[in-house]
Formats: sequence, structure tokens, C-alpha cells
Amino acid sequence: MRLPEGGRIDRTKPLRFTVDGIEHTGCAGDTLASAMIANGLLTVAPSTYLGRPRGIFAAGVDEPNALVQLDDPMQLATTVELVDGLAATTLRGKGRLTDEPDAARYDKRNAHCDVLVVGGGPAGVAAALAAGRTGARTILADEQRELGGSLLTENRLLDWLADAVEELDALPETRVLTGTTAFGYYDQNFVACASKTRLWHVRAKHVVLATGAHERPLVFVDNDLPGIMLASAVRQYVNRYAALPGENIVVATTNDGAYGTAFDLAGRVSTIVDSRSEPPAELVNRARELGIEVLAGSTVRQALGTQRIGGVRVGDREIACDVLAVSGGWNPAVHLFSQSQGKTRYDERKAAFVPDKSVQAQHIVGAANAVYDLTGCLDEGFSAGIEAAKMTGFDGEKPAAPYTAREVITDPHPVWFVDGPEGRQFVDLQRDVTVADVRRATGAGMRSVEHVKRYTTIGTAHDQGKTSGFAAIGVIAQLLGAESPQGTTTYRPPYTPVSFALLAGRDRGELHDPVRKTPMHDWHVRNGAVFENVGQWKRPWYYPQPGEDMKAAVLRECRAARTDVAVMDASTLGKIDIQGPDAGEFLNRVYTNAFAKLKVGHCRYGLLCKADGMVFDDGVVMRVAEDRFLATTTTGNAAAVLDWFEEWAQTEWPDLEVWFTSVTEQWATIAVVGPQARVVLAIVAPDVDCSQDAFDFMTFKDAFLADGTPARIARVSFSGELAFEINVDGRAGARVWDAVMATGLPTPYGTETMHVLRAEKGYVIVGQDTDGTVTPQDLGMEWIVSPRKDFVGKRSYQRPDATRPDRKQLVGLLPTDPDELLPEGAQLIAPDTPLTPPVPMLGHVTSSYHSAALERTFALALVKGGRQLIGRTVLAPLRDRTIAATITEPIFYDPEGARRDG
Amino acid sequence: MSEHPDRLWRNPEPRAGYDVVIVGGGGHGLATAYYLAANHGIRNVAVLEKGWLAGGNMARNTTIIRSNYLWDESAAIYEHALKLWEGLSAELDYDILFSQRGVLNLAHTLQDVREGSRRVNANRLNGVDAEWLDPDEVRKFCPIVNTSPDVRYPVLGATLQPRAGIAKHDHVAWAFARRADELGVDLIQGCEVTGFRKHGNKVIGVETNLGPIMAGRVGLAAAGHSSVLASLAGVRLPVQSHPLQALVSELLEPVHPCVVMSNHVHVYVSQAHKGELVMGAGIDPYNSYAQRGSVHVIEQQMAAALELFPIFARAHVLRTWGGIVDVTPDASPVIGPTPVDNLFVNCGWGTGGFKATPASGWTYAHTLATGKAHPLNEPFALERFTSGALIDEHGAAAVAH
Amino acid sequence: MTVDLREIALPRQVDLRVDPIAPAATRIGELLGTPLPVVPNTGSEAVLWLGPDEWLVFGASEDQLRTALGDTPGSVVDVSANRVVYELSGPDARDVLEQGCAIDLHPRAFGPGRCAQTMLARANVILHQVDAAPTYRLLVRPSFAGYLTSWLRDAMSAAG
Amino acid sequence: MLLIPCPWCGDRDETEFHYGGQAGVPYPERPAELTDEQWGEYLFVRDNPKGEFAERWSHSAGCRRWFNLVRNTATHEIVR
Ligand SMILES: Cc1cc2nc3c(=O)[nH]c(=O)nc-3n(C[C@H](O)[C@H](O)[C@H](O)COP(=O)(O)OP(=O)(O)OC[C@H]3O[C@@H](n4cnc5c(N)ncnc54)[C@H](O)[C@@H]3O)c2cc1C
Ligand SMILES: NC(=O)c1ccc[n+]([C@@H]2O[C@H](COP(=O)([O-])OP(=O)(O)OC[C@H]3O[C@@H](n4cnc5c(N)ncnc54)[C@H](O)[C@@H]3O)[C@@H](O)[C@H]2O)c1
Ligand SMILES: Cc1cc2nc3c(=O)[nH]c(=O)nc-3n(C[C@H](O)[C@H](O)[C@H](O)COP(=O)(O)O)c2cc1C
Ligand SMILES: [Zn+2]
Repeated sequence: MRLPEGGRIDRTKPLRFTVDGIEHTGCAGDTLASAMIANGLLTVAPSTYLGRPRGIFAAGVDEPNALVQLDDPMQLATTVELVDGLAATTLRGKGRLTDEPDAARYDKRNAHCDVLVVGGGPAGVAAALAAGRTGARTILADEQRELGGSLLTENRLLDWLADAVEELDALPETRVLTGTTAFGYYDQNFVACASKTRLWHVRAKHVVLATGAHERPLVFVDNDLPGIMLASAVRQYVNRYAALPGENIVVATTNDGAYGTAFDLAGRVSTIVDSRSEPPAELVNRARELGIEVLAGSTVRQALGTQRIGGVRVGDREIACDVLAVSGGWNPAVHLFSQSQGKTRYDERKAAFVPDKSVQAQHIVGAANAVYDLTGCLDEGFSAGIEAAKMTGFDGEKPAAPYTAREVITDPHPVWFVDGPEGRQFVDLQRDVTVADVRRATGAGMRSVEHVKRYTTIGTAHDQGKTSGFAAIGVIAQLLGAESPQGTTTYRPPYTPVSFALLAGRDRGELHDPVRKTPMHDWHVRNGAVFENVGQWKRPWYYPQPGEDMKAAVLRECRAARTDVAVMDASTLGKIDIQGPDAGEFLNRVYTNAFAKLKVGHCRYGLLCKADGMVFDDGVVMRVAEDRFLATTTTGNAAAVLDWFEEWAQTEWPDLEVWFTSVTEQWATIAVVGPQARVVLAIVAPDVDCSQDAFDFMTFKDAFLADGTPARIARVSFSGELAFEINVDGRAGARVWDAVMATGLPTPYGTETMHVLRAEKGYVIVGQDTDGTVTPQDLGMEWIVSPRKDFVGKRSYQRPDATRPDRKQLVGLLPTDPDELLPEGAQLIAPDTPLTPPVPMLGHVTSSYHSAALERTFALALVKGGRQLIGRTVLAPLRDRTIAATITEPIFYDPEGARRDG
Repeated sequence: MSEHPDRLWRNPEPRAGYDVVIVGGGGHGLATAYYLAANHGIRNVAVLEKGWLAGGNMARNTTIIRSNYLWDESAAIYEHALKLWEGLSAELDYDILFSQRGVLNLAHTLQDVREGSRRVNANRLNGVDAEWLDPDEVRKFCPIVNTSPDVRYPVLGATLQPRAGIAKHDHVAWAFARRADELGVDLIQGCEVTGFRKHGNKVIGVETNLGPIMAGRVGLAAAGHSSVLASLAGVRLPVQSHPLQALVSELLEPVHPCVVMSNHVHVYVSQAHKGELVMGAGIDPYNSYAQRGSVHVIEQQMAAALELFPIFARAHVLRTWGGIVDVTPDASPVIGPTPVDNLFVNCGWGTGGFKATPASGWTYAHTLATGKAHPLNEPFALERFTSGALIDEHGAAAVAH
Repeated sequence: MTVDLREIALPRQVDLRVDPIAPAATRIGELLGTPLPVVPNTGSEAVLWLGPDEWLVFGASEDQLRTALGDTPGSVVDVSANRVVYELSGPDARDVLEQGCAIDLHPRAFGPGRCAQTMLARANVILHQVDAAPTYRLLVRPSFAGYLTSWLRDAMSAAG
Repeated sequence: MLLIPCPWCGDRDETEFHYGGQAGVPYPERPAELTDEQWGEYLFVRDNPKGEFAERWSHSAGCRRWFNLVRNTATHEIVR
């Protein structure tokens, strides 16, 4: 029922909403739950497993029952802000994902501050004021729409609160984030906070936790009936939302806290059932004055009713009621504190786990620190705010307290559970777990709360045990006859659930991962390239012409390269400028072959291995000057190779004078390949004499192109054909590419053709023909392993496993049927091997193509002792057929190397 | 078969000595104890657990079980495990909720495709069920995977192991524990091994917070803490301990029928029996024993998850956590003797040892009972780091599982 | 949203490595008309600090710098094409950057004359604040430019 | 999210760094003279303590310098 006056709702702004399809009206300022209560809707969907009736139980993030589906699969009615047109469906513990796209946009903010205050109740507001006034950069985050915390429940200090909110807003270096939950507290004061669509990464020099406390339920027979609610929730609904859950209320408590509820609802409360034999006289007298009966030393044994509570059994008495407001005590909300590695201890007097030792630069204050009187909360908040500011280099006065009344809070008398019929005293409402379930766990031998949690699933639902966790601990203690509770389960992020989309933020779709493009990318797109992802790069894979499939396109591109001229965009290759007097010496130590004596103007192919001797990367290195080299790397490994160089130079050989600069994007690279390459060069770079005599294989020249563009032209070949690599300033890349294409001669080709051409020559692709277990010797590249010098990894070739004769070695394969393409990844076996698993395997196909030049298929493979098997037949058993092939040398085309000169 | 039996274990006091002491009451320690008793008749055995039984990685893993490893040695031991899984509920008389719903490993690049096909072919020849699915078949098998070609890293295909799946991790641990306990094994919780009693180069017992316990043989099964323990005995192990994080969503109506893993975009996910999505990603890069990691790893994992499964956008993360995984240089485990006599080690399972639990226990029990490796664990000896005969499963372990 | 993004052309960029206490460093300072900044994360229109012995120099050519370096060991590399430069300017510019950059850009921590090599979203950038408008320069590899500008535009639409 | 003090650039988020494992493991002076055991140990075995650990990091997204830290692997506290 909606009370005619009071509350912080705006009665002039009615909002229509539906619950399970039925229309209701609430007010601006309502939560869905308060609006439901105002409309007399207390009951929500039945319980998850047992199907028992359940009602709204709490008023905040600790709600176990009132799960609803909006667009999101699961929300708490108690934390959903009411908006016009809201349509909620109550849920029985399980949400539903729908295909409808999420229109919301999510973003992230990085924020740095001197003082982060989490929680905007009296303690937190006090801390933020104190810190903010010093000029310290202060952030105050509270999960609720309004600051105030329990002040809004208790209707206290609202004027002070209003002033404080205004002042905080006006402080230039203070930022108030309402509707923002600090959900994860990580190392070095990194606190992740979430609002509906924004994720904050807050790095704070100091943190003040003022997260309040959660009220505990009571465990007795049928304690799950609708109408049983936390006492503070009842009070909050009435005072903050003017929503009255019932007319005839009984309060059951173990502590002082619930008296406030009774007093605020005086006239509608008949009885207070207090577990303490001597509740504070002041409270008892006040209750009596208000016409409320106090039953001291009593507990509720059972709730009466079927669909909703109709009364309670206390001792032998039955007392009628339509709401039972329960308070089993308070748990300081130490979730974030514990996440930050703070230690808690059990406080016998307060009957709760309380903060003990902070690990990070942090304070924890107010109810979160088990301080339950308002004066104390404010005082701790102000002190913490000032101290935090001082610790971060600011100074100021501790603000004067707006409230100094002395409240004595008497110790609670906890009741862990009241025994009764099996299976009806609920410990975890959301998981439908009862004392009997806990008893089964302990009976089976479990002692640890962690085991009981997992056996019963207590505390693992949406509410993560905010209400049930401690109840379980108490029940276990009582069942095991322990003197006091033995410890909590681990607090883990997030404090309250966070949507996947929020965590993903902007890293979706187009922005999921950077797409890297070369300077010539647009040309490739315009000319119909199909792209391949290589690392983050987009590389043209092949350029189909109308009517062509991939095979036809690649054969055409290959043919062009072998018989005419073709060009490829090789700009993605990693490039590292290496300078310094010791550059040559450095390269000698990291590459398997020697570089120190390479002549200026010359190029050399090099192989890099990890210290375990396995091939890691390869590329061509040019000597630009006595003390300067330019190394190229594979596209995918560019960053890794630079890191590798830096690591060795800085950490192992700091005495070497050598420096590395990534110039991958300084240069755009165009490979001009084929017997007619010189014709293209003659047009594009007329000043360069590229005749055989003037331009040796594996040398380079710095020159100007026809249009004056400076270029570095290298005669290197990854295809076996006559080839030139034109390197130009990246900004000129597109223009020079256009100039090359404007000659009208070359065919553009992509990575697939590049792979075929190199495979025909037996050149490996690191990562395709190697897999981190392959040595240079395995590849038949002994020639590149210098016997005369040491280099990283060399020692590894003496290990017993590296010298085994049956290591897998790179060989060629020619399928018996020249049209049959061996699938890459096919495993190879010896002929006549029985196909009963495990079938002994000889190796596998690493690369396999149709060759235009060979007019047949061919492949490369790694085969055990493969070099000894040349000429033999092997079989590749596939799902639907078996392919026979002959092992060959891994060079199929122009073994004499005659073609590289054109 | 009931979900939970009424009796699990006894909580005995430790005795003065045992024939075999197993250090670490995770899945592997418990399975080892069970098979020592069941297969070898060795029942004078204690499992010493510093915390609560199976409270380490066993409580934290995403429960993916598969055997589609690349190399013969791995395929053999993981396939042995899978066969044991298939009979485990019956053997242990406890429903471990083993669900063979199939595991997809997605390929997003041409190299992924090559590797996937290489693995499928090797698996078949090793007697491991394996199939290659094209994107259309992927969509049929798991309709919520985004197989559109227009995404940043489109799905180019997938390997499928139909017999792979998930099981309920806690039930597995408790099932082994209960049977071991029944067969006389002492499961001792809250018992931390703090040192070793040695006679020359021979271990004769362990020091614990509950006092010394003598032992004929000592088997370490301490997963993330293996290095710490081994170093107490003067042994350096080739493992590094890293955080590995996982998370669950709220309970959802069934949406996800199988297990999907993607190395390239770094995420793997299944929907557990109760209905929560269970997912993980790669390890945090630094060494740690803190059982927690950094939040950006989770953020990247969520971004990856939404690329693959747009339907998850509105689901919520309910809880995140971390375990401590012991990673070896070749992403394969170590099971066998150490340079110290009577001290054995079972470690290095890294991000993928849950699936191996029964076979790890089976072979380790054999090793502890006989002093010699079982043929299945022979290749997984420490010596391989000297000889260089590594079993490099990085392809299979690039993403945790 | 009050923020403006544009690409600008800078004169030549050269990556310089030299020991800051070598006389050559002084010579280079003279060439540039401003000493090489030795305070980390600072710089000017002429030169940015990139590391304890590394600078990004604007304007001077590789040859000029090499001559100034003389025999002193070091490295001089023209990287003019290695990065493109954007200017992000206006009252909301900081808010845009804070959506993807984890370093503290508050005036108390950053400001005109400060620079940093860091991450902006998933791209590596050199960030240089040139004035208090604030105007920031973002130097990024050209291959990332498409990604970064898309990201910036999206962030700009969420700024304020 | 660790906050890592680069000795040059100051405190930066962990995501700007590359982890390098145990510090102070030099490449053997004369690898060829090592036994297989010693070489295997160099390649594959590193300390892995629970507690303080001297380790290497590289500020890969910043100044690219390598440096050492002592960090507690049980608490993630950066000691020095
Ligand atoms: C997040 C995550 C996800 C994973 N996902 C999968 C997956 O999907 N599939 C898969 O196959 N694998 C997965 N794994 C890996 C798998 O969990 C582990 O490989 C496996 O559990 C390790 O064996 P264990 O169960 O014996 O380890 P644990 O359960 O960690 O057992 C080791 C035990 O030793 C105890 N111990 C340590 N030191 C001492 C001491 N001094 N004295 C006494 N006791 C001690 C510990 O307390 C612990 O209980 C995952 C791991 C993690 C962390
Ligand atoms: N009489 C009693 O027994 C009793 C018991 C408990 C509390 N109280 C009263 O409660 C008040 C306690 O004041 P306080 O300031 O310590 O606590 P509070 O409960 O008033 O405020 C805590 C605030 O923190 C917010 N919060 C909690 N966790 C958060 C998170 N992770 N992220 C963002 N926001 C979060 C809450 O929504 C709330 O607004 C006092 O007035 C005290 O009298 C009394
Ligand atoms: C397969 C699996 C499913 C899980 N499901 C849930 C769940 O539904 N709810 C929950 O709170 N935690 C769930 N957890 C996480 C555990 O609560 C817990 O976080 C994990 O065992 C690690 O322990 P710790 O967080 O206590 O350190 C699940 C864990 C695993 C391994
Ligand atoms: Zn740095």
C-alpha cells in the first residue's frame, strides 16, 4: 500500500509498469520492488527448486527472492529503478537469454584519485567531505541512485545530507558517482566500479571503505513465507518509499537495530520478539509507550500460513501478523575489504566477522567496521577522510560533526537457528537450502564451511550469500557444536553481478581487435583481393578475377610469377633497424649464421632460434653501413623478435653497443617477381642498372625511382625467380605501388601464391612448416648453422634428443595421383601399417598445393628420419580415402637455382 | 545412484607413519590414493591436505574433459583417462554428472585450420574420436556460435571430439575421497607439509603442522605448490606457478549445448548442469600463489566471448576466481621419481589436469606402488628436460582448459 | 561534445639513441635549439623523451643528427613514416582519452610539455600534450590509424 | 591489475609490460662446456618461490627497457 505522505518519491510523476503482464502504477523515485509493495504485490515467483511461495525480502542488493527478467536475464526488483513502461517478469531462479540485440552502448573510464570513498552512507559522505575539502582528488561511489545510505532508511540527518551532497558537487576535485558499484578491489588499490553502462577503472592512492552492513535473517520453521522481511527493509520501504508492506507487523530481533523499525511503524506493530532476556530498558520502555509488546528472551519458532505469513509461533503463543520483520544481527559488508586481502576476525561481542588488518592503503569505517551508532559512523568517516587526504599529501581540519548524540548499542544475542521439522528452516532462500541440507553435509563428514557451501550450494546464487552466508556459518557451528563460527567463504569479485557487455566495453565488432592495414590496402580492396588475417594484419590472400575460384586465381598468379612478372605487397614484414659498433657482433650471437663479416650493401638470409635450439623466426638482414643493419622478420613475429633482441642486448650483453628501432611501418615493401621483373624495374626505377652484372643477387642499392621517390631496392627472392624488393617510405607506398601497376605488366599476387612459390623451392614458413619442435637441422638447413661461433641455442643441438636419427625432417611429397591434393595436417604412415589404433605415425603434411609450374600437386612434410626415406612411399589415411605419396627432396622447382637471375 | 551419499569421510587423526604419504588432497592426490588401494591393495596410505579436501584447483577448474591431444604420449594418457571417466560414476557409485556433450575447438586462421586438421588426423590414428567441422556444421552443432564471415576473426571451422564434455568437479573429488576412505586411506585435512625427514638421499617422512609423519614413499600431488614443496626436499622443478582465472554467470535456461574453446580469441565456455555459464581464458603472465588475477584478463575474455556468442551480452558475471596452475616448459605434466629416493612427483598439469584426474591417479599409483613408471607416464619423466625429448603441447594448451 | 580530432603533418621524425651525458647530446641539443629533455615523459615540439637514452626528434634530418652524433656510439633512424600524428583538442579531449588510456592525465599529473609512450585502447601511442586547451598529439603507427580513429570517434561520441 | 614501477617512466598498469620471469639467471659463459643436466637446468628450471621473488619486467609498451623488481608472489605486493 502507498502511504499518503512521506517518502522520497515524487507523487506528481506517476510511472506505469507491468509485472508478469499486469499493469500497475508507481512513482518517480520508486524501485521496482517499492512500487510493487505500494501496489500490494509482495509475492514473487516461487522458489527455484521446491516451488514454495516467496516474497520480497530485502530492499537492496541483498535480496534473495525478487528476481525479475527485464531485458537482462536477471535483475533484482529491489535495485531496479522504476521507469515508465518497465515490463518485468518474475523469475524462478533462472534467467533467459534472448537474441534481441542490445541497443545499449558501453564505455569505460580510467580515473585516478587521491582518495576513493566507497559507500555514500553517513560514514562515506563524511569521509568524502573531509577529504574533498582538503583539495585532494576525491571520488565517492555509491551503488544507489541517491547518496545517504541508511540515513534514507532511518530518516535521519536528511538536511545535513542535502547540504553535503550540494557541497560535494561543488568541490572542484571531487566527483560523486551515484548508481555506481565498486565491484572488484584489486592489487595496488585498483578498484573496478560499474554503473549500468560505464565501467570505471579507478586507481586510488588511498581507499576508504564505508560499505555499511547487511542485516541477517533468522532461521526457523517456514521462515521463507512471503511477508517475512528484513526489519531494515520494512523500515526502508516505509520511510524512503512510503510503501507499506503490511498492516499488522511483528518484529523478531536479536539486537537493537530492529527497534527503529518498530518505532517508525508504531501503531502497526503489535509485538517485538527479542532473543535477549534483557533488552535495553530504554528501548523496551519506548516500545511500551508506543503500545508495542516486547517478548524478551523469546524467538519465533515457526511462521504460520501457506501463501503468506498469517502469524508466528513464539513459545506456545501464536501471534497474528501479515508481516514479520526479522533481524538476526548485522554483518559488516567486508566484501571489498576481503577482496583487497584485508583479514577479518570473529568478534564474539558483535557476533560477526569484523575487519582486522588492512593490507592495502585503506581505511574501513562505519557499519562496515562494525560501528553501528551514527555518531561513531560520522566520526570514523571524518577521521578517515582527513587521514587519507594527509597520507596523500593534503591537509585540512577534521570537519565538525553534525550529530553527536551518544547512542549505546547493546550487544546482540545471536540465534543461529531454531530447530523444527526437517527441511523447512531455510538457510539460503535463493538456493532453497535448509538446515536439514546442512545437517546432511556435516553428517557426511564435512567440517569446512567451504565444503558445506559446495555440497549444499549455499551462497552460490545471484545474491552470493549476502543474507544466507552468515546464516550458514552459524548453523554449521551449532551443528558441529563449535563455540563460534569458524570462518567465512571467500569473497570474490564482483560484489554484485556485472553484465558481460559492460566488461567487454567498446572492444566489440569492428573495435574488437585492431585491424592493421598496409599503405596499399585500399588498392587491394578496389582490386577484389580476398584477405587473410595474419596476426592483426589484413593481407591479400589472392585476387580472384570474375569467374575464378581460389584455385584458378592462385594458379594464374603463380604462372605469372614464374613466366612473366608478378607483384606482392610485402609491407607487413617486420623491420628492425640495428645500429651501433657492436651490431654485427650482436647479430652473430643471435642468428645461427654469421653476420659480422657481411659486406655493406649485401643481404643475408638468417635464422633465429630460441635457447632450446628450436627455430623461432627467419628473415633477410641487410648491412646498410659498417655499424648498421636492417633485419626483416616474419609478419606475425615482428614484435616478438624486437622484444627478443632487446632482451638479449639489455639483460645479457649490456656491454654491447647496439640499438634497435622498429621501422616496420617506415618502409612499404613491394616484391617484383618473375623473369620480366627487370622490365618493370626499368620503367619504375630507370636510373638503376639492374642487369645481372650490375646488381648481384643478395645485394641492395639505394636509388631514386622515376618520380624521384628514394628507394632501397634489394635483390632477394622468396620464390626462386628473379626478384626485386622495392622499399620506399611508407607514405609513398600507395603511390609507388600504383606506379608499378601502371606499367601494365605485373599480376598482383597474395599470400597463397607466395606460399606455393616458396614451397616449390622448399623454403619453409616458420610456424607452418615448423611448430616450435623443429631445429634448423631438421629442416635440412645445416648450412645455416655456423660451426665456428656460438649463438643462442647452439648448445641445444648436442642434447641426446637433438641427435636422434629418427627426428622428424623436412621432406617433399609427391602424391601418386598428380591431381590428388594432400590435406595440410594429414598424418603419414608406412605402407602396410595395420589401421588398428594406436597407429604408428611417421609425421605430417605441413604445406600442400597445386603447382602450376609442376602441373601437379606436391607437399612438404615433416617425417621421422625422412631424409633416409627419400624415394619411399607413404600413406596419408584420411576419413574417406587414403592418399599415397612418394617422399622426395624438398625442392621441386629449379633445384640448380638457375632462375633467380632471370 | 544418489547425488550425494550420506557418508563421505571420517576425519581421522594422523597416525605415526604410512606406507605411502600423498601430499595434496586435490583430485590427483585423491585419485592416486584410491587406485593405490583399489588397484594395488596398498591401504596404509594417508593423503595430507593443508586446507580442505579438493579446495585447490580441483574446486576451481572449468571441468572440461577431452583427450584430443596432438602427440602420441599425451593422447595415450588422456584417452586412458577418458575411458576411465566413462565408467567412473559406476565404479565409484557416485553420480559425477559426466556429460559427453562434445567439445569444439574453433579455428579462426588458416594456421588454426592446419593445426586442427593435423590434430584430428593424429587423434583418429591414435583411437581418439575426432572430427573436422566446417562453419556450417559448427553452427548446427552449436547454434549460438557466431559463424558469420563478417566478424574480426571469423570461424573457419572447428575440431570436434564428440566423447568429450564436462563433469561435476566436486563430485569427482568427493567420489574418489569416499572410496579411498572406505578402503582405509586416511584423509587428513588441515595438515600442511612443512618439510621432509631424510636419511641421506632418501625421504623417510614428512614434517607437518600436526607433527612428523613417517612414510615408506612420499608422492607429491600439490599442483600449484609443487615447487614450494619440492624445494623443501632440495629438488628444483621445471614449473612456474601462475594465476588462472575463471568465472560463472547467473543461472540461465539452457542455451549452450556443448563446450566451445577458442585459442585464437582466448575464451572457452560451457553451461554447467545447474545452468550457469562457466568460462575461462588464458593465464595471467606473472608468477603468483595468490589464487587471483587481474581484471583486464576478465574484460578481454568477455570481449572475446561476445565476439563468439553475441547472445551472452546481457548475461551477468556472478563470480570470478583464480587458481594456481603449475606450468611446465612444454605444457605437459611430470609424473615420476625425483632425484631424491622415495620421493615422487606428479605436477605440471598446468591449465589442463582435471581431465586427466583418473589416469593421473592410475599411473601415479602404479609408480608409487612399484617405484617404476607405468608405460603411460614413462614419457612424462623429469629426464626429458635434460634429453630434450619434450612433449610440446602448447598448441593444445594455448588456452587453458 | 566539445572535442576536435584532426590529422596533422609534422616535419621529419627521427629516433635518436645517445648517452645523455655524452658531449654529442649537447651538440644535438644545440642543433635542435633545445637541450634533449632528460626528465622522463617530457618534451616539446622539437623533441620528445622516449626513454633514458632515446628521443623522438622533429625537424632535423638523419644526416644532420648523425653528423652531430659524430663518433659517439648511438643510433639515428628516420622514422617519419613510422607514425602518423593526430591532434585531439578541446575541453572534452581528456575525457575522450580517459576512456582508453590508463595513465593519469589530470593537470596535476600531466600537462603541456608532458609526453608518454602508452596504450590507448588496444593501440600503442606516443601521447604528447601541447597546450592546456587541452590539445594532445597522438603519434601512432599508420597501420593502426584506421582502428584508432574509429575508436576515437566512438569515444568522442560518448564524451562529456 | 598490478601497478608496476618502471624505473624510467614511473608507475604504469601491468598491461604495458611484458613479464620476464626470474631475474639474475645469466646465459652460461661457455654453454658448450656444460653437461646436459646443467644446460637443461638453464633452459627449463627457474625458481618459483611463494613469497619474495626477484623478477624481470620489460616496459614493452613504453620505454622498452628491462628492469628488475622484487615482488611478493603470495600477496602481489611490490617490495622494491
Ligand atoms: C581456473 C582453472 C580452470 C581450469 N580448467 C580446467 C579444465 O577445464 N579442464 C582441465 O582438465 N583442467 C583444468 N584446470 C586444471 C586443473 O584444475 C588442474 O590441473 C588439476 O586440478 C590439478 O590437480 P589437483 O586436482 O590434484 O590439484 P589441486 O586441487 O590444486 O590439489 C593440490 C592440493 O595440494 C594441497 N597442498 C599444497 N601444498 C601443500 C602442503 N604443503 N601440504 C599439504 N597439502 C598441500 C593444496 O591445498 C591442494 O588442495 C583448470 C585450473 C584452473 C585454476
Ligand atoms: N542499530 C544498528 O544495529 C545498526 C546496524 C547497522 C547500521 N546502522 C546504521 O547504519 C549507518 C551506517 O552508516 P554507514 O555509512 O557505515 O553505512 P550505510 O549502510 O549507511 O551506507 C553504506 C552505503 O554504501 C553503499 N555501498 C555498499 N557497498 C557498495 C559498493 N560496493 N559500491 C558502492 N556502494 C556501496 C550502500 O548502498 C550504502 O548506500 C549508521 O547510521 C548506523 O546507525 C545501525
Ligand atoms: C564448474 C564450476 C561452477 C561453479 N558455479 C558456481 C555458481 O553457480 N555460483 C557460484 O557462486 N560459484 C560457482 N563456482 C565458483 C565457486 O563458488 C568458487 O568461486 C570456486 O570454487 C573457487 O573457490 P573460492 O572462490 O572460494 O576461492 C563454480 C566453480 C566451478 C569450478
Ligand atoms: Zn618505461
